[in-house]
Amino acid sequence: MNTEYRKISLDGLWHNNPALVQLLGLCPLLAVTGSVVNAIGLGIATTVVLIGSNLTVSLFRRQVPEAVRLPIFVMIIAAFVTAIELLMQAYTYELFLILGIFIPLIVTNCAIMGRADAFASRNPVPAAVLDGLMMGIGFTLVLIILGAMREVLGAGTLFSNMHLIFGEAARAWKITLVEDYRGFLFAALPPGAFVGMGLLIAAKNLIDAKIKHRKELIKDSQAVTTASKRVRIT
Amino acid sequence: MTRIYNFHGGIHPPENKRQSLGAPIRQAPVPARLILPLQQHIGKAATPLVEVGDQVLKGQKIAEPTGHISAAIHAPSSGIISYIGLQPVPHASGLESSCIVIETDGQEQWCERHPIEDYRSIDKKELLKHIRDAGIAGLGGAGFPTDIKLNLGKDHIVNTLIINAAECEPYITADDALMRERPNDILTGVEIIAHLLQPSKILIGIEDNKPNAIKALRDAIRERNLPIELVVVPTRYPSGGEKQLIQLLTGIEVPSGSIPADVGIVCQNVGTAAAIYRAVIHGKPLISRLVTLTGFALGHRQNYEALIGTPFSVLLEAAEVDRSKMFRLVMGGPMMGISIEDDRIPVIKTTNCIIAATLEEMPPAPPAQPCIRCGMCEQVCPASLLPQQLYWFAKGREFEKARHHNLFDCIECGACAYVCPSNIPLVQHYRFAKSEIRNEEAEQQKAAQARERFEARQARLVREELEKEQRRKERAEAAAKEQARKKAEADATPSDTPDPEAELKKLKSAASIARTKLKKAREALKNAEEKGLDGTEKLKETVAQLEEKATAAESAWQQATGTEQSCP
Amino acid sequence: MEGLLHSIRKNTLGISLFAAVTAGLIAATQVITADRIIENQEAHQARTLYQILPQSLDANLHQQIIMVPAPELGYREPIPIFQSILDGEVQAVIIPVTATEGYSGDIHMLVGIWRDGSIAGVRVTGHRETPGLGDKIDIEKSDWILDFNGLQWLGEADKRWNVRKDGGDFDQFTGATITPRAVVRQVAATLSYFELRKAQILRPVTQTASAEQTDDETESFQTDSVETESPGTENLRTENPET
Amino acid sequence: MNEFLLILISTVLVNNFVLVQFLGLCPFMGVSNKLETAMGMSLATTFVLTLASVCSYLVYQYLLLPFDITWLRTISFILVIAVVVQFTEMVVHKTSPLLHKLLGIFLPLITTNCAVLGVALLNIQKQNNFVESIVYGFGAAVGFSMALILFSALRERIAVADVPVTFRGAAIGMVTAGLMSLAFMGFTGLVRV
Amino acid sequence: MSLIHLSSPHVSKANATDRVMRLVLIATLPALIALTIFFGWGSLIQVLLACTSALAFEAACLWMRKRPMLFFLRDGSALVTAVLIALAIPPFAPWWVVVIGTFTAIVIAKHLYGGLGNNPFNPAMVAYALLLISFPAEMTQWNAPFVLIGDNWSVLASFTDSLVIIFSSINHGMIDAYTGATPLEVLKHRGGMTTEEVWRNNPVLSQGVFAWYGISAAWLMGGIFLIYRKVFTWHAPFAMITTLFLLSSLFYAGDPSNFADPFLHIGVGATMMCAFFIATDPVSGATSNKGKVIFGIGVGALIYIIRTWGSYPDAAAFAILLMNLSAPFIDHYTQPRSYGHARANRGIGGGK
Amino acid sequence: MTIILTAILILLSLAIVFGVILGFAAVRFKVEGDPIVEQIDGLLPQTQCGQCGYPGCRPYAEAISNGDAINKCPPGGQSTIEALADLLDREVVPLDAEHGEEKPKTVAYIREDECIGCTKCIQACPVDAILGAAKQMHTVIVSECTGCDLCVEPCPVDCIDMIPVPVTPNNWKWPAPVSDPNLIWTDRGRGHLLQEGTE
Ligand SMILES: Cc1cc2nc3c(=O)[nH]c(=O)nc-3n(C[C@H](O)[C@H](O)[C@H](O)COP(=O)(O)O)c2cc1C
Ligand SMILES: Cc1cc2nc3c(=O)[nH]c(=O)nc-3n(C[C@H](O)[C@H](O)[C@H](O)COP(=O)(O)O)c2cc1C
Ligand SMILES: Cc1cc2nc3c(=O)[nH]c(=O)nc-3n(C[C@H](O)[C@H](O)[C@H](O)COP(=O)(O)O)c2cc1C
Ligand SMILES: Cc1cc2nc3c(=O)[nH]c(=O)nc-3n(C[C@H](O)[C@H](O)[C@H](O)CO)c2cc1C
Ligand code: SF4
Ligand code: SF4
Ligand code: SF4
Ligand code: SF4
Ligand code: FES
Repeated sequence: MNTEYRKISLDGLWHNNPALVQLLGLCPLLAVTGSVVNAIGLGIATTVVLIGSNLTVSLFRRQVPEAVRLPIFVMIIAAFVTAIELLMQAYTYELFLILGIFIPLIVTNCAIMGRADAFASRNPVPAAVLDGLMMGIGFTLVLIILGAMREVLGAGTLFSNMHLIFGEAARAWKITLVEDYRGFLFAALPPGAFVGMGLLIAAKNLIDAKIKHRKELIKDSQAVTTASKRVRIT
Repeated sequence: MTRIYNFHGGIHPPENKRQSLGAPIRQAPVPARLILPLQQHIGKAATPLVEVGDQVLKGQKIAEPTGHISAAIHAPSSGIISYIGLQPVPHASGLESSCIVIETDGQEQWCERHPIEDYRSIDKKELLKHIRDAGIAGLGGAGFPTDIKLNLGKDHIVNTLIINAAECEPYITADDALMRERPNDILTGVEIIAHLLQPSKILIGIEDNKPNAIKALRDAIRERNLPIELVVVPTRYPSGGEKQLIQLLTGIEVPSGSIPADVGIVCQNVGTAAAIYRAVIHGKPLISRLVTLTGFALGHRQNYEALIGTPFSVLLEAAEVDRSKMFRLVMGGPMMGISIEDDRIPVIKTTNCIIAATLEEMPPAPPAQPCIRCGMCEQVCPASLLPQQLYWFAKGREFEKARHHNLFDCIECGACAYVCPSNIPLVQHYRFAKSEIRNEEAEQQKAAQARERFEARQARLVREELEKEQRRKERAEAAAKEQARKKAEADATPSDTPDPEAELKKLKSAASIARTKLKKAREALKNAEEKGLDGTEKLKETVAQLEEKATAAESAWQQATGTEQSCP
Repeated sequence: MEGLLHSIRKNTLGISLFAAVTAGLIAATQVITADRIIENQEAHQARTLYQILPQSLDANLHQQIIMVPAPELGYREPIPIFQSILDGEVQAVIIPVTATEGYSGDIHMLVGIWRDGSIAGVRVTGHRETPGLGDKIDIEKSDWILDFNGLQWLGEADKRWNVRKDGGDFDQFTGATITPRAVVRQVAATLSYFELRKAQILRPVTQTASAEQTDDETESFQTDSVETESPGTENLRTENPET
Repeated sequence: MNEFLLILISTVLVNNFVLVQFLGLCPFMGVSNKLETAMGMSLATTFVLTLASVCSYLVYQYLLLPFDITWLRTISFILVIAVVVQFTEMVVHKTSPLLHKLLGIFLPLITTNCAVLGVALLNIQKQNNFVESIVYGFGAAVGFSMALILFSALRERIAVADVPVTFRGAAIGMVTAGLMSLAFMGFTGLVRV
Repeated sequence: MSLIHLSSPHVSKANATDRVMRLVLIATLPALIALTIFFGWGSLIQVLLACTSALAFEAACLWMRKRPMLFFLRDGSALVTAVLIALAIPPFAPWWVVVIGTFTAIVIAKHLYGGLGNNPFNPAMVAYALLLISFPAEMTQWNAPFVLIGDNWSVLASFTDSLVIIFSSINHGMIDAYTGATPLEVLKHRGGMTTEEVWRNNPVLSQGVFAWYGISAAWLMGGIFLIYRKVFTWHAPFAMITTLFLLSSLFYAGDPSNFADPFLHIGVGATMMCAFFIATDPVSGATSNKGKVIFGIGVGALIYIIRTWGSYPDAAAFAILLMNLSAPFIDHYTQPRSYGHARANRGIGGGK
Repeated sequence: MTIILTAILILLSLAIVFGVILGFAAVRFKVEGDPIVEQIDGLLPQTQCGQCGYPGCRPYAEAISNGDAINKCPPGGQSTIEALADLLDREVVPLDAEHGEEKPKTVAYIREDECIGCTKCIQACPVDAILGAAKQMHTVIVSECTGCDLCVEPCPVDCIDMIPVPVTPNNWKWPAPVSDPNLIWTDRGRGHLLQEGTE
């Protein structure tokens, strides 16, 4: 049981990361990662919706008739999204304006649909909720990293405008890395979002390859010992 | 004068022909051993008619065609069959293949020949059979059995006969020499072919770099006043390719996947024509051919008339090879020939040239650079393909796409690889892709076949199961009836015949119980032996007993089931 | 037929159950948040206005709108002008205008003018100028726009209202003259328009509401003119080309 | 007419849905490995996008606006889209195996495609009228299709290129999309807004 | 005895990719000379800088990808890319512009795709476009040709001063005095004047345009040399120039006061360079001859459209990139008719 | 409160309409059969060896269409995996070593003098590639044998060998010109040549 949860967590965070591996939820991922604050805002919203929809779908997974499965899932998700949208309008209005159309679009954020259909509709509630949480965190982390990359390169700052989420006190969190930075605009523009994401995926591939390589080294050393054993027997 | 058309692409590699044209055709020595591969032609390998130890005469048929597309093989000289089996053959793979080896006796004793003095007077079928019996396969390239090309049947109407005298590949001069020295052989051969095919037009296509051959042929045609047109085409490789020559001379393109005969054209090499002449008029089967020996590692570069089956080494010696200088040995031309690793391999019907090249002459290609898609290959491709795309797909194993780009229309002429500035071995990529595709197709066919057989078997098993069930039911019914009857009888005379079905089951379970027991005991024994425990003796005894029991039970059961168990 | 009815019943029941629940959920959230949202919206729309004229001056600025015809600025329809009113007298106005000669499109601006005709402040609310080049007119990117503060227009002869390159007082940006030129010219034009229509513009909205702003005009204002778009309030939202 | 042309140019080139507005990226990355499937997807998307524009416009104008419940727009749009898509899929599957082979497997995928809901929402945001909505939806779909088809042809070529191992697959796909997006920046300003 | 086993053909024409690249480099010389004559030493310095950094990046990539370094460095493709970038950017752009440019071209546009021959986009143009959107200020500062800046030209004409301008970041403003709009920009933002008035009043056009014509002529010379040496065929350049000429003639004939005349379109800006050196890049272009014609037409049309209605006065880079990304698709529909086929294979094949 | 009710009612009515439509469609447009299984089955080598863990290729094909991994068929090897990935638009993965590894093609060969004619191999062979009757010598029809080696184990006297299919000039394949990332000789022959040539 424990290992299963571990696996779900690792899957969400790394092995089956919705953004890096499944390539889902790309639109908001690329569109709103101009800065860290946008990334965090959208990440949180997405995670909340993921957890909520996974929970609901998992709860009712046996009651849903097959022909209307998709519409019902979509409705559940849309309900959560609209609720979040309204709450954001009420409490973080500026952020809502920046994220704009991508808040309602969380509904079609493929990651959420995908998880609801592929995981929550086949698994019990605790697993589904954990899956939602972990997928959400995995997604949010990628958002934040990409947002940080683009903010640093594009504007030379980090954590600017954090007050949009965390209140006025957070205004001071802004770090200006380079004074008088001219701005590498490529990073801030759409092409930069794509290329940055490409680099992130490549980085993950690289790390995976390194891990695999190390594992194989270990395996190889073991294999050598067994082989030598065999030699001694014959 | 016939108009000369054009074909796309083509190249002008250095010709290197002059070297081998200095001297007239020379007779090659008769070697001590003649090696005759059973497959020297396209189609099925021939079937041997002789056995080891047999004495054969020159010209004697020693292997006959297998099936329709195949060609006979004759002993090129008299001697004794010393071996039938695998020998190195001229093939791109460098693999060995079945051959007949003749130990020659130097007698050159001919078998009985059947010349046809007046071929016009005999039946065409007869004439064709004669040609088939002479084992003639195309001498110009692929070695396609000639009689099939000449026997087109009703569905093909031939209006043009093209004699391929282009000899476009560098170095090769075998056809050139033949035309200079024996133009009349060729023309008679052409007449025979024309008699068989009845074309409305006969064209000889020859490149303009062979002035002497052109003159010799032209004179001979004029002398004999034949309705043959000699068309001189510009020198450009590969104008001698069948499809290219047809396009040059007639402007017609042979549709992809069809043969020239489908558009009313038959194309034969001049050498083939001469071979037909000899077979028909002199009754000599195809046992020798002209081979150009050239390359700077040779002392004498000239054309030899060599017996089929002569090992290359014999010819090379005759041409005074300097082996220390010889770097590459090529059979065929420099553009399409195959390289030979082992000089013991023999001359076959399609061996038109042997190049013993030095390192300077044919240096190794520099390492390949990446394709820059410069398009030079495309400009020279005679088939109007996109070689760079084909290469790209072949390299990436995108065979379906390669196919869509007409990979199979590539004639492997090598023009693209010749011009490629990045020195990419393009043709090898295409050959690889082609053989992969063919292999895949074969495998798919095999898979389909296997599926069919598997499904048939499944169906059969189901059917058998049903039948068995049916039979059992019948038997049970019969037994029930029997029982009823017996019961009725038993009322009169009580008896205790056991129920056969139940008996069978019992036996079966007894057998299997015995088997399991035996297995367990064996395991225990093994275990005990391994660990060196006490009491192995006793265990062994038990096992022996059990073994007996098991076999008894097994055989009892086998007997009982008996008939049903036997094979399907 | 039986199966069909069953299927319809089952599916309809399922989907409508969920529809009811989800609709309820959303509606409840909506009811709870509605007031706050409206508040936020209003505050946001007024924010740029109050950057130019502080809220302390007149907290109702964003609601006091007077419609004034502006053919001088190229508009066929009257444009809305915000008035800051103190003691029944208009102290300052904010005029939304659009500069059409930008490098890659229209530049929407708010021009705040004191009663005496000097500039209270200028803000760009929407533009598509090249990031890194022309976008320095945006307060977020550079303080250049503050150069206008306090300046006055002294009539056609006033040469200061030009970029340096054209002999004026305003800096052009390195490599981009067209954008600042467009902004400067439009602000100047707005000032001249203000001088021309001072009387109309400075009449407090409460008095004029019945007099000038007929219902007809509001209607026609809503159906946008085709030639030049009226700078409606929706333009106040910054269209930041980067997001 | 001119104005529709402008909408088309704007949605197809200048504000290309995928490359500039970031909508519909998942199918853009996911279904672009083969040109053939990309074409199927394009057809299906064009159909659904146009239809979704129409349906959502109707729902919005005749249901949500009159009852003043515009905040239900997300859920009602997505519901309409999901149902339309699923219904189309079922009908096509049954009636035209050929068409289903062409579009079938893509139709369900489209529900979870930002472009569809995006087009519905943007139509409202832009206050497009009925015809404009259709043109806008169609233009968006054409823009999507164009990007997808060109991209998949490119990817087919890249698939056999000697790409470093770490970049094979999605990573180089993203970089390529980035360079495509860079190229599309050339259209900036073509339609002045 | 053992002889080597090889597949045919056994001979090949002695020509190499490095030779092709060398020819292209030689063909850029006239343009380099013309640029130096009209605009000062800047271009030469940029070329040297670009070549050095391109070779360094190429070597680094090869090292990381564990490829033989000398072998690939020798092929000269990095130099071609570098020279083209250097000649496309403003002659006095700061040094880091060209370094970032070569990095983009060599690392991102070329080696991420597998190096020479594998890149779908033209590396030089990727670099140019990226620089243009990232550093519009630096990338739009073309100094005016000498004819226009009179006395000041002694500063730009001095080699050391040129070095200072390029390598010191501080006195970047210094060059402001010498910059001026290019003819295409002048015509585009003419502020209500008709084309004719601009021609008369703006010195960039009335006097300076000959500098640009001269440079175009130099590119044309190089291009003709390459066609003569059979480095590429006439299809793409011809199609591109013809399309641009026809389109601009059409609009100019319709409304001469609002549209630039056709000779200006082909005579200034990057048209000639684009036609002969960029649109002909074999790697990123279309494959067949027909494809190349379509490619050229596309580039020409896009250049005209973007120049006339878009935001970028010189559109060559974007037009090329846009056609680059269409090239594989074009290839699908322009396969030549092969021998023995009634029709050419069109459209998507394979996969079926 | 009314607004909540309106919302619920509106959405409910929409939902009912849609529910009816979909419920109707679910029955009216029901489709049976799954052509994808046929396609998958067509790609599998039909060796019927069961190494994939399913009793034959078709069951495995069905399993794949239900989401099972595509890398479980050793006889098909990498090329089959690629073809399946292509068909199903999945990612190419290496062969699952758990199910065996790709081996060169083999055929069964029965050492006829040792064969006791027990017919066990006949029962085991999924494609009926073995000829023979009870108590008689058995032979393999080479052209039909798929090389699945299912007949090897049942043989009580171990007289069946799996021998590699011999390479002859007729079934020989041109090798791919190799391109070693370090060496640039893209043609194996040429590389070989240069090494020797320089000696
Ligand atoms: C009736 C007829 C059938 C033929 N069938 C074949 C055939 O099946 N395969 C083949 O390679 N050549 C066949 N050919 C011969 C070809 O057309 C061609 O002449 C031969 O392959 C040699 O061509 P090459 O040396 O240019 O390769 C046939 C010719 C005729 C007249
Ligand atoms: C590229 C290429 C070049 C060829 N060159 C010649 C040639 O020069 N002379 C020739 O007789 N056959 C040449 N052939 C073979 C011909 O295509 C064809 O097979 C032959 O003429 C058929 O005649 P045959 O059956 O009598 O051999 C060439 C084939 C190819 C593919
Ligand atoms: C890609 C690009 C973007 C540009 N963006 C702007 C801009 O946003 N604002 C602007 O005024 N000029 C812009 N320009 C125009 C040039 O910088 C132009 O040379 C300059 O504005 C006028 O030249 P001047 O400063 O020498 O008068 C742009 C030019 C290019 C090539
Ligand atoms: C005729 C010709 C034109 C070329 N044009 C370019 C070019 O525009 N940009 C470039 O980066 N490389 C160019 N190259 C060089 C080479 O193709 C380029 O480095 C590859 O695109 C890198 O893979 C050219 C090469 C040739 C032969
Ligand atoms: S000639 Fe060589 S380098 Fe040029 S396109 Fe053809 S294969 Fe590529
Ligand atoms: S080998 Fe094939 S592709 Fe190359 S030129 Fe000859 S026919 Fe064309
Ligand atoms: S492993 Fe492959 S060949 Fe064997 S049964 Fe399974 S699918 Fe068929
Ligand atoms: S003979 Fe043996 S190896 Fe061949 S198919 Fe039959 S069972 Fe398989
Ligand atoms: S998130 Fe937009 S399509 Fe997937």
